[in-house]
Amino acid sequence: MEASSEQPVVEGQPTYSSITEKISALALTERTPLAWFVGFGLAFSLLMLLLLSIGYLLVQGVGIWGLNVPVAWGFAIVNFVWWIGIGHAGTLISAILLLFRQEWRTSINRFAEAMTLFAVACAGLFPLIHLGRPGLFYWLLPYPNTMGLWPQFRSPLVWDVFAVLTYATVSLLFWYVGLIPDLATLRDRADRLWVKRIYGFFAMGWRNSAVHWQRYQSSYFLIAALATPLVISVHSIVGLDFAISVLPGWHTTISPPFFVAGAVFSGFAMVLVLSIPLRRFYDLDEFITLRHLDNMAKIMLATGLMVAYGYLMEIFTGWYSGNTFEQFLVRNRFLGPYAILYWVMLGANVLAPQVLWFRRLRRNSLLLFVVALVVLIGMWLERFIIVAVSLHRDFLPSSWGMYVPTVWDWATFVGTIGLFLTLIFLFIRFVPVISIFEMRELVSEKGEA
Amino acid sequence: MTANEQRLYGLMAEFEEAEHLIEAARTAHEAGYREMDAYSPFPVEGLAEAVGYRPHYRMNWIVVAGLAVGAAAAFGMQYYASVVDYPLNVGGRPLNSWPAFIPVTFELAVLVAAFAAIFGMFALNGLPQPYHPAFNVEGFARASQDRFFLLIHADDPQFDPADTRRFLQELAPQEVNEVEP
Amino acid sequence: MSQIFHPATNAFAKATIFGAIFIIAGLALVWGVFIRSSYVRGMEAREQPVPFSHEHHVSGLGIDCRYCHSSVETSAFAGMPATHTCMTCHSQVWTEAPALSLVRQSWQEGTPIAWNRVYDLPDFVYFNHAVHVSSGFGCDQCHGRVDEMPLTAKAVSLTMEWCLECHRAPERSIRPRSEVFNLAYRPPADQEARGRQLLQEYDVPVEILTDCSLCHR
Amino acid sequence: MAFDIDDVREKLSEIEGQPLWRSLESLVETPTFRAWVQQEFPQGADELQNPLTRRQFLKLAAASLGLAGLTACVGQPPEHILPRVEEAPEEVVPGVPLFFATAHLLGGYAEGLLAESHEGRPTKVEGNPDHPASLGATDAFAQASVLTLYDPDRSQTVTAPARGGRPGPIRTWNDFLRTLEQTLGAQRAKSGAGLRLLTPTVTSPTLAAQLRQVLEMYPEARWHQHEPVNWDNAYAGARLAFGRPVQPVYDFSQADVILSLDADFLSAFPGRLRYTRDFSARRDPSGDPPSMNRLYAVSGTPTLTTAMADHHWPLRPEHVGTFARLVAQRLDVDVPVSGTLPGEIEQAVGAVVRDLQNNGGRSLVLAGMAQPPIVHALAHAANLALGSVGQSVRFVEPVPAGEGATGQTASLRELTEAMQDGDVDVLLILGGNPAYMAPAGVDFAGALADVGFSAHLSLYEDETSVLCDWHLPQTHTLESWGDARAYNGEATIIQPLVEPLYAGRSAHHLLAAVLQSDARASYDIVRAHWQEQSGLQPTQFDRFWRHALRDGLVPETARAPVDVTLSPELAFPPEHEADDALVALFRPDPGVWDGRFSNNAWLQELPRPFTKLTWDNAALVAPALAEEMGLSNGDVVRLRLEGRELSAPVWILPGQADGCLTLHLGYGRQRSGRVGDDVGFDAYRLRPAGAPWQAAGVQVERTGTTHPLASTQNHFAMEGRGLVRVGTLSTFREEPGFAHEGEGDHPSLYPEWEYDGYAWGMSIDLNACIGCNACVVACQAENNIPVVGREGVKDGREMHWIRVDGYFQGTDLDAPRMLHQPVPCMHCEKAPCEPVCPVAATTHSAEGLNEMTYNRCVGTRYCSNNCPYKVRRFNFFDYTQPDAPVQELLFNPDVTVRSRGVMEKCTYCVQRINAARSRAVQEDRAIRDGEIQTACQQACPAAAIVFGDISDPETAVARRRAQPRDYSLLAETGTRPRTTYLAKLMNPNEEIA
Repeated sequence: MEASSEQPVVEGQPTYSSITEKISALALTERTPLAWFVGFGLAFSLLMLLLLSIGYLLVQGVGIWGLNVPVAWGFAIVNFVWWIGIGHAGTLISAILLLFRQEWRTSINRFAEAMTLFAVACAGLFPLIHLGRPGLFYWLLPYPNTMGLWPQFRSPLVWDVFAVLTYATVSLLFWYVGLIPDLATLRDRADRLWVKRIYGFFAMGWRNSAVHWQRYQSSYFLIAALATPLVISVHSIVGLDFAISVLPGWHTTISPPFFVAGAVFSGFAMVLVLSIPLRRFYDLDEFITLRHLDNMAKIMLATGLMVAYGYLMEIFTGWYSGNTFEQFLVRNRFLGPYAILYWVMLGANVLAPQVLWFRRLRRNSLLLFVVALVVLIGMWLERFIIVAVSLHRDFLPSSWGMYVPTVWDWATFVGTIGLFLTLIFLFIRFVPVISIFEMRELVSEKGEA
Repeated sequence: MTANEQRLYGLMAEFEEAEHLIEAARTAHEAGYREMDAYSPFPVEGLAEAVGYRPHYRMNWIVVAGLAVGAAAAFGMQYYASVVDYPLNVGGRPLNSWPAFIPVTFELAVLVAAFAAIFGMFALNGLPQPYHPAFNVEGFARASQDRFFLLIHADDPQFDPADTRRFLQELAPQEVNEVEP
Repeated sequence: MSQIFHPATNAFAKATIFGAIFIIAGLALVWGVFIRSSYVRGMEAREQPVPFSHEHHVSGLGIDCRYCHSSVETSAFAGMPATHTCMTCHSQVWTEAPALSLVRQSWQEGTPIAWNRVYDLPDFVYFNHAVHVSSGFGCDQCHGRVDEMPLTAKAVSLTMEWCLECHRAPERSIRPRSEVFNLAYRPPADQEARGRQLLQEYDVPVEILTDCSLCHR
Repeated sequence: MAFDIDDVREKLSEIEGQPLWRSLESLVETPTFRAWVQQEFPQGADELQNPLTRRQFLKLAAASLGLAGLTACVGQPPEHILPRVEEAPEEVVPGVPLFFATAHLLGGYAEGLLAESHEGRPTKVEGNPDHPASLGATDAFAQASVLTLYDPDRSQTVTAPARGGRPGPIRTWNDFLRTLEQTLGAQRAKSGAGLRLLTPTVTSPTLAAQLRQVLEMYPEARWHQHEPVNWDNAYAGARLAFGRPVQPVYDFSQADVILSLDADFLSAFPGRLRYTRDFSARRDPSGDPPSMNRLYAVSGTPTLTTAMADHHWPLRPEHVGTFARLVAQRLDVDVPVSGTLPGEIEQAVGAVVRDLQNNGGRSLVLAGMAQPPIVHALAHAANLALGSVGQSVRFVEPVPAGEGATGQTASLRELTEAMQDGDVDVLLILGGNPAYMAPAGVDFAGALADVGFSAHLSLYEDETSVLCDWHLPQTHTLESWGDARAYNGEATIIQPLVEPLYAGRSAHHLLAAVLQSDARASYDIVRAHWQEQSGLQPTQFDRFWRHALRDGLVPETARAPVDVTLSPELAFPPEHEADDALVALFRPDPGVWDGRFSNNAWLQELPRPFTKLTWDNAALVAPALAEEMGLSNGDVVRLRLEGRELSAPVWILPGQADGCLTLHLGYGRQRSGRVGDDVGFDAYRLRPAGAPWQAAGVQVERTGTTHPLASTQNHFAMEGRGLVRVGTLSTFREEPGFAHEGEGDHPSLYPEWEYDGYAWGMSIDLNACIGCNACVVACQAENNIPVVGREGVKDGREMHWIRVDGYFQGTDLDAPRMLHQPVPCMHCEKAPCEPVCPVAATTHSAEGLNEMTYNRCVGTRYCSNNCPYKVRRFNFFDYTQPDAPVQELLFNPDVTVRSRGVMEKCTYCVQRINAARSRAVQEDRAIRDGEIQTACQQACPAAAIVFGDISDPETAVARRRAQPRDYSLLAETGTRPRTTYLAKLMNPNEEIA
């Protein structure tokens, strides 16, 4: 820790105005960089692909995917778990690190939270469209209806609905509250009246009153305190989706914590994948410093080790249980038809992060970027193995089958990446990507120091 | 004269440094001014106290209440649905499978509490308030950027346009402005 | 710096944000009432090709339900009278009545009369008249006072909610078998107690009455 | 059904020379028909008027609503009620089905049925408990017959293909009858010298009588019979042994030791249902002391019979002969033996014979249709030697009528030659499809060109029809009157349940026309025949007739046994040298038989025993051959035999005799219909007339191409999991509870749920089940289960609610033990599927049913994932949308037709439970044991499935579950299944290692 502590979280000699200047310029600038249009265009076309595949899905039915019996859950659920996992880094960074007073969170929490929101949006899409009768999704919500029926509250899927909705809402509120003072800044800096009006509308008439700051901070801390257990709970519940079942490979008590670790792991990977290009293109190196990358790398390393431990325990318990089905499952993962995926996953999630032991490598942003990408792929594979590979060979050999994704499976998955990036690009363009007022705070503290 | 007083909301002094503002606020408070407000581009330690704000724990209680209400409502709903309204034998599980009801209970508790925290804050701060006399002051825009302001309300018992202006001038601000209502 | 919002916006903004909850609740309430309304549930009288009046035939002429709905005691389907049944009388009376021309036509040409369905359950709901009749549940409990209807109308909403009212507490609505076809039956003061007796007597399998597979298969 | 189909037919007969219409859609032009459709199914009607647009619209609507999330708010379209005009017959109560005794025919033999009719439309058939060939059971073919009835591809009008090889223009019956009259006029002059009639096997007394009359009227005329799956060899064998073509009738209740010489008596013999029932009954060890029959089987290819055998030796055909000779020889039959068998089998023969002798008359030797006459003769001789004749087997005069019946291949060849020589002026083909089914040597199709006037009466306008001058639509057995004999000769009157849907008429009608008799209605003809037979006064006969119809049996029609003695000139020729040439075995397909069912989607999608193949036939090869040639499943090979060629995908089948290659008949059809066309390969093209069953010298070579085969099961090993539990009779005697070895008890953390009242449960006896698939189709017919097509099966989306799992067991890849396990929903008391459903669409009833509520299901599919038995089925697409509205008539009105995106599964036939309950409530009584039969139970010929109330120890099912062999599948998962199994027992001969 002290190794990095002499490393500043802000570089150079910025002043209140210079910071304000620089960050708000990204949103208020008149000239949108061409690169932005290119990136946005790409992302948007993928988004169109998503809409196309969803349209076709609604006309034809989930049969257009590679699903079958025994493998009745495929890409949809894999992607859901993957996205929701990614959606964990943001709130974790802002909430937990806030409570632990980790000042280095300041320059990354804003877009980490945004990233969370968008990932959760992508995730939330899948449980909806994977239904056989998507039009009836609202039957999962408790409301007085003419059928006199209720959701079945023992089902983890109902827990999911509440967990994901709560998580999405709280994250949004948290993000928004954090934004208010900066929106005020933009309101005050904008030249054109209608721009002022728009930011002003969302700023809710914030006027930086000392008393307001007081209450603002206590409320912000309280939400952080609420969000922290919430983050843990959400992916624990997603883990329970599987742990609750009787299926070998799903029915493991380790699932919830294991899923949380995996979530943070992939979440930080995604933050890195986004922040490294961001600081490069908008040269924000002075705010997002090597120290940030270094710390995030450390967290990845730590969570990566937890995930590795999870794999180890699955294998151990599989063997130790003495249960034929469990033992077969382990064998099938290593040697079955999908073995190659399992090996690749081990390489990506267990081996790749090991390079992060070395300080020099942790500070090589290009290498970090690559490792993060590899981890993202690895975590996706992990979810595929948990969902599909466990299903395809369970209790009765007579019903064993295979799962082969169709073009529509892929289109939908890639499409959500499009949705995600589209939102990210819009965010970068119109909202301060770094919390300006918190940076000012840092500067003032620095001044005192 | 009186007319003049009427159309005044208060006087606002502008400072460059947070420390300067704090001590200005303190002196004003010692000078007996009560109806004051200070503005800074970021939360400044001790500023609120300086203008005479006594911190209390109302926010916390609001949130605790939120938690309680959310949890009670959630568990109540689940119990009613699965035990009272339409008891169904689901996989031979007991009607009141309370362990299975915990996740939803927790989530709803957090949800309600979070809403309480935010709307509580808004309520106490009297937000949203898109229009505020302070915005009439030229240069107040910098309150959200790099400048610090001290406002003394016209309705402060001790307020007098001339004296108060003089008083503020003595605090050596960048400048002092009249705030129209 | 100049104001960008009019002072009035303050009040408006507060109202919308803190009033939102009441607005939402209100809308939900309205919707709840609306979908249960007789308008949505189609409870107004349906036009029929032949303006058949239960009021006239039942209270006027005192014809028993079973005369026309002959399989109500033996089958899931209560049975609709064949044109032949109409003609048993109407070959003698009202032989020229223009209102009955369709009946006569049907009789001559052998083409059925296409009545408009008034009680239309979804295809995934299986209702059995015979069981309800032999367990002591009266016609009017679902069909209302047909004997007072010039044109037949749906008397109840037929929502699942409504079905469950009886299926959850049959003792509140069961009646002696002898009273099943008495449309004017009034439950006794001690209905609850009497009802429990009858449930015993007709050994109605109370525990299965809220099983899904009882009506959905 | 109160609609006048005659008007429709009239309308049709007016349309002259209009381009051919194949489906009902084109009929909409006739207003009468539209009117009728309107009445019968209003939805169907507008469907009919613009089929495409409407479907498209619905889908798009569904999609947009799906987007809007409003699907539940859409009301239903307004409906009409159409009461009858005339008063209904008193037995007709709307909403209450009626049952009529009738019969289903296969190979001419009758299988007694009770056909269920809902407001006049037949929806389902059950076995007739009083019928000797059924005893209440049915087979897959009979169950699927209702689907054929409503097949929109059935020919719907008279056409005149004029040998064009293409469907012909529309004509009317009157056109045809007029032309027939003229042509026959010429024949009468030359006393019918040029007149030939060709029928499939005929057991119908009435039809036989009519044919005899025709032959009297035209002395020179000839009547030929042909079916590709015939018993020529058996009759020849009987001639050899006894000097006359008698026919064996077996009684397995009297057989303790059975030797099957490639005799698949459980699935290929006439009377197979009865044989199965008796055979399985003798395998029930619950007696004291436990006893069972013992079955030895030798065969070239696995059959349901070999799978039940306690000792099964896969043998090449000539080795089967040698085996038979060795057995006969040891039974002092004078027969030369030169061949030798593989060592251990040769030794076994001694033990087998001793076992047979020890049981004397209670033993039985039988030979299959594919075995040469000699083997049949040897079997007869052996039975005589054992004294089982008169006990476990008796002989009767051939049940089929006409001398052509006993030599069908010859009969067809004779006819074909006559046709080629131009001796045939008039050829009337009454059913069958000879142009397609004729063996390769016999060019019947070609010869049709040399016939002056040819007409073909058949259900479909098929390969034969289009080569004739006239095609005449035939009535389905559920559409017309008739009669037929069972395997033992007992006659059944066939009653129609519905007016002919199309312009179909019966063979009786056609022959009446030939005879120029005035009685043209099948009813009059059949009734007249039996009146004459009975020799009763009209008044007495009425009673006789009513009873015959009610019971589905005509009294005193069973064939009397005849005494048989070995004919003096019986001398067995020496064996000819066995070479190791590759042998092609031709067998009827377990699904489509000889091809007559190839347009029946239920049977096409029926997983074949052992291979679980659907929608295809394959060349079945032994693992050894596959290894040698480096073949794997789906590799296409080119087969050469006697200069003819055929490409076929292979399937590797353990238990197949090395050097044998099994080809199933009935595929590769060109004019079958939209279901059966171009499915599989046509084995007839390779089938030699000389050796129709087993032809040596077939060459196999790889083509390098592959043809993906759709199998419902991809893994046939149990992976050491105790799924099917097997023991031997001796271990069972010593340790009855063997099935529970190593099974801990599985306590539940949850409090027990109280079940007062009925507690429904099922028991499946693995010792009885022969894996015949009858239950699968019965379930499909009862529960409106859709088919998903070949692609669907390939994707693993088949919808069968009950499936028959097949496992191979044992170390010997070439002769493994083959096990069947029917798997319906287990209705677990601690059902894993229920707690995971977010909308309570699957729940438990107070009587312990695991209910599936389709209309509540949103389709998360979590339940299926969490089902250890994987018995849940999901509607991935809109499978239930019928191709043609007529198919809607088939739906069982008591079962919801499932929509897209919902889960479904076995319900224990809850509609039957509810029906029984409402009967009980109306009659103020409790539901009786056995009153509720599930569809699978009712169809099962082996009585392997029993259903009932397990809370009452007196019920059949409770007594079964009390047996020590009773075990739960995957008990370790703690699901507490309501469906349990009785462990399988083998009864091996200790003498044989």
